[in-house]
Amino acid sequence: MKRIPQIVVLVIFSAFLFYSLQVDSPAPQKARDYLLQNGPKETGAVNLVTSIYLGYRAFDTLGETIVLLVSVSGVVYFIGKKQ
Amino acid sequence: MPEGGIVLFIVVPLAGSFFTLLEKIWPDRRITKPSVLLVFLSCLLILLIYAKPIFQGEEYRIILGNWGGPIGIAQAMDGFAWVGLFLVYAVTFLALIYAFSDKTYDSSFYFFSLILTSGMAGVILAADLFNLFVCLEIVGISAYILIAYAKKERSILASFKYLLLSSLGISIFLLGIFGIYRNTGSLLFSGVAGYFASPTGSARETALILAALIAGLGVRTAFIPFHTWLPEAHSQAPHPVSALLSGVVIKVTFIAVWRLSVISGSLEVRNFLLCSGTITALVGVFWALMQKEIKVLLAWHSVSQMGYIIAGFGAGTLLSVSGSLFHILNHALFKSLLFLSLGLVIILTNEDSLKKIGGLGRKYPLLALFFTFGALSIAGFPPFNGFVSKKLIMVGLKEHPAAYWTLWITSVGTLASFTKLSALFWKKLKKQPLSQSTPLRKGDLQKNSEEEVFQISSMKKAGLNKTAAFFPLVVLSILCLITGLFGRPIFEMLHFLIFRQSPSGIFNPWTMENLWETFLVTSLGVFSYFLVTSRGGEVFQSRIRSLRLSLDWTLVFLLAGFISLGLTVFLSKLP
Amino acid sequence: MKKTSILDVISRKLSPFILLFGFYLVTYGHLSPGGGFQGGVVIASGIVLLLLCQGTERVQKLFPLTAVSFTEALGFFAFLAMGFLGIFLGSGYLSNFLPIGTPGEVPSAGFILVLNIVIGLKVGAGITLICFYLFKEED
Amino acid sequence: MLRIYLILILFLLGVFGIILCRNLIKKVIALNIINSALIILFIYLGSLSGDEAPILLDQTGIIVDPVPQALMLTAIVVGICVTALALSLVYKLYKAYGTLDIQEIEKKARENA
Repeated sequence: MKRIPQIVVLVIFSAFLFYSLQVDSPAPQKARDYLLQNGPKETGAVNLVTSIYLGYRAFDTLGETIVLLVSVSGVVYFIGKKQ
Repeated sequence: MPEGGIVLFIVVPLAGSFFTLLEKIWPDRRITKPSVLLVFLSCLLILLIYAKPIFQGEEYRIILGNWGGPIGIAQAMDGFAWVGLFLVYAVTFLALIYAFSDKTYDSSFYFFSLILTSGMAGVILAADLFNLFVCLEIVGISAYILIAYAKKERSILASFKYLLLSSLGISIFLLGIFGIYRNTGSLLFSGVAGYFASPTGSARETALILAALIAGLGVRTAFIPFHTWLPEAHSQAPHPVSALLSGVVIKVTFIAVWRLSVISGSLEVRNFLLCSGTITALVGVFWALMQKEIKVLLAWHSVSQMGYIIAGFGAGTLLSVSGSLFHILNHALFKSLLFLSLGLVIILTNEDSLKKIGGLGRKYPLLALFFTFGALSIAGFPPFNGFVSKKLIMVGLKEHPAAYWTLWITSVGTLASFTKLSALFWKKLKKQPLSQSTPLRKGDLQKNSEEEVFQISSMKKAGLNKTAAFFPLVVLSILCLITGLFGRPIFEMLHFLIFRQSPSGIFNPWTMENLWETFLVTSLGVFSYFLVTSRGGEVFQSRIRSLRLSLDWTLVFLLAGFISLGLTVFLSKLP
Repeated sequence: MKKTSILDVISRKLSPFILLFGFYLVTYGHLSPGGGFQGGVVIASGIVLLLLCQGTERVQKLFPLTAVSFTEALGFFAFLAMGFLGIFLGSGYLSNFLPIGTPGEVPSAGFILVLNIVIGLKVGAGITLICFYLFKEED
Repeated sequence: MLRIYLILILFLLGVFGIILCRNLIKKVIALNIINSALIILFIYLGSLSGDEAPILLDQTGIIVDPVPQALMLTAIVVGICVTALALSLVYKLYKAYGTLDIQEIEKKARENA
């Protein structure tokens, strides 16, 4: 039936991922060590995660609020109005 | 100009979109159109201010908000980004002016297009992997909504297919970011360059990372294994949106692919892009020749012209790489010119299949003129810009004879399909077209229904404001002509922008040998046009058209492309 | 299926505390685990609980649709304006321009506290709107 | 080593689901599974380098790497927005074609074209 070649490709895809994805050692900790010293000093926030996504990387958060705003107005555009 | 100003390119369209939202609250005060004009004029102005330093080889790299440490978001503006931004703002501005002419687009349309513009500027300026991911998501989500803007069944289905395909692609892209962060601890492009210079991960992990990054972006650039969504999505979108999508959105993601493959400096990705680009070009033009709907034919042409650009970049020689950047600029101009002018044809006759329209040339000579400008430049005729950039790519591809001859056949196919498309304007239908004014008697309708007949309504009846519709077409045609005539100086400027040194040999497109080659291609093209529209050809066309790819097959194609890219990189990295 | 009054009573009693907890998460985002997004989603879950149990008309009296969509749009542009202020007062776009204060106390993170509140309101309003429109179409 | 395989199985479950399921809503659910599998993958990477929450208020041990957590906040909200839009598109498709099965929808679309 038609599904066989699709399943074959999926199995090869899984084998490739199982073979090549390795997570044995943690990432080098340049960012965390930098944050430990002068995170609170620079941003004043004790919660380092908040200091990252609202301080150092605030632009990503801006981009993401755009995505939220566009998605809400998209839902409103498609479902909101009664034609 | 302080380098802090780079972020203005992304933020000014956002501020503009605030005013389009205001119009929802006070609908009587018309602030959308002036705010769109203001946004684009100020962006183009800032771009001009940056032009002088950029063309002297200046480059700006900033960390957003001047935060210290390795965590801040980096943005980079170099000559290459300047050309991309010029492309984004010029073509989007003209497409939105075209949309001014049609009253069906209300303020939410301009809101989504402004967000799309700022997302594209974000993708071009990003020098940080995760920021590239967020900007790609902004471009994606506003593209999904704009494709399904007309709320017709087919456009919603096309937008849903595109949504699923590119969300799967973006998840694979996230896998690539995961691999980079795990090995380098930073998300900056410089970190990526450092990693690929001396990969700390094993060969198989580098293969996964590179394949994931290129495949994730490849979905949006539509080269061969990932191109399946493009014809449906671009042909079902409203006319200015399909001009925007074909002209600019796929180019912007290709600029990101360009950046990443230059940084990774891996030869396997270049070779993969070369052969996948040539196959895309051939497949694109073959399917385009088979279509009977105008916009599907044009959408397949975007696939094939993207094949030219990717093959040009994949070859890697000085001439072909700058040729492919030149073709990015030219293709955006003439493809949006074609989409916009044929969009007018579709609105006027409200018919989009080639078989049902004919003899428009007499009724609308201006439209026919704009169409011929676009068609001649896409087919690569001498005075127009397609000729210069295609010749550049072909000359650059001389060392790869297989790619050279495939692209040669593709240019023949391009010419054949555009003679087929131009039949709209000169081929007489069996029945004279009924103009809107003649009253339709009941008997008249049955008699004509079997022959192909259509009503041409005038611009006013179709509710189009003539100047706003024709202004972008005029500007685009002039731009196509100028970039064609001043081909060489523009080529030298682009060459300097990419490689920081002026081109070695003198490239002169106007040699007798090139003109003779164009003549040969033209005659072959017209010959194959008649071949295709012959009796046997029509049967063959309908059989090819009936081959439709279902949604899960497109997703399987995506995975197959990712696997093939990963295996080529892995096998070449084995010691 | 007769509508039992248990849901009605429980939701009316419970949701104020959910909203309160949401606001706590938003305002204490820079001190304790939490922040704009998590707090906003908790606020949205409080309102959606009301939506589910009380039906959309009664909730609209408490959270009128125009006000919610207005806070959502305004939240985004307040964030954008904060970015611009960063250029004039601070050292670049989206850079901190308010006094940092001593880390550890509540009014300590300057710029981040205000952004947290703006993001919290925006995500709360946004997700309520999405759930509202997806539910509204049902009945 | 088992943990990474479990996360990978979750990711592949999502990929299998998005391709093999014929119901549109199941495809959107599969998309969510892929998204959450990636989020767990990033958080798992962050947790390898420490064992305490990244709050510098009288913390004793080594703190976890906060960067993946901050990135995943963005990825979560992006996942929500794409799902919300996909569901509204699925809703419009259902109203237009009357069925949620992608093969029937494509058959109907081919007939109308």
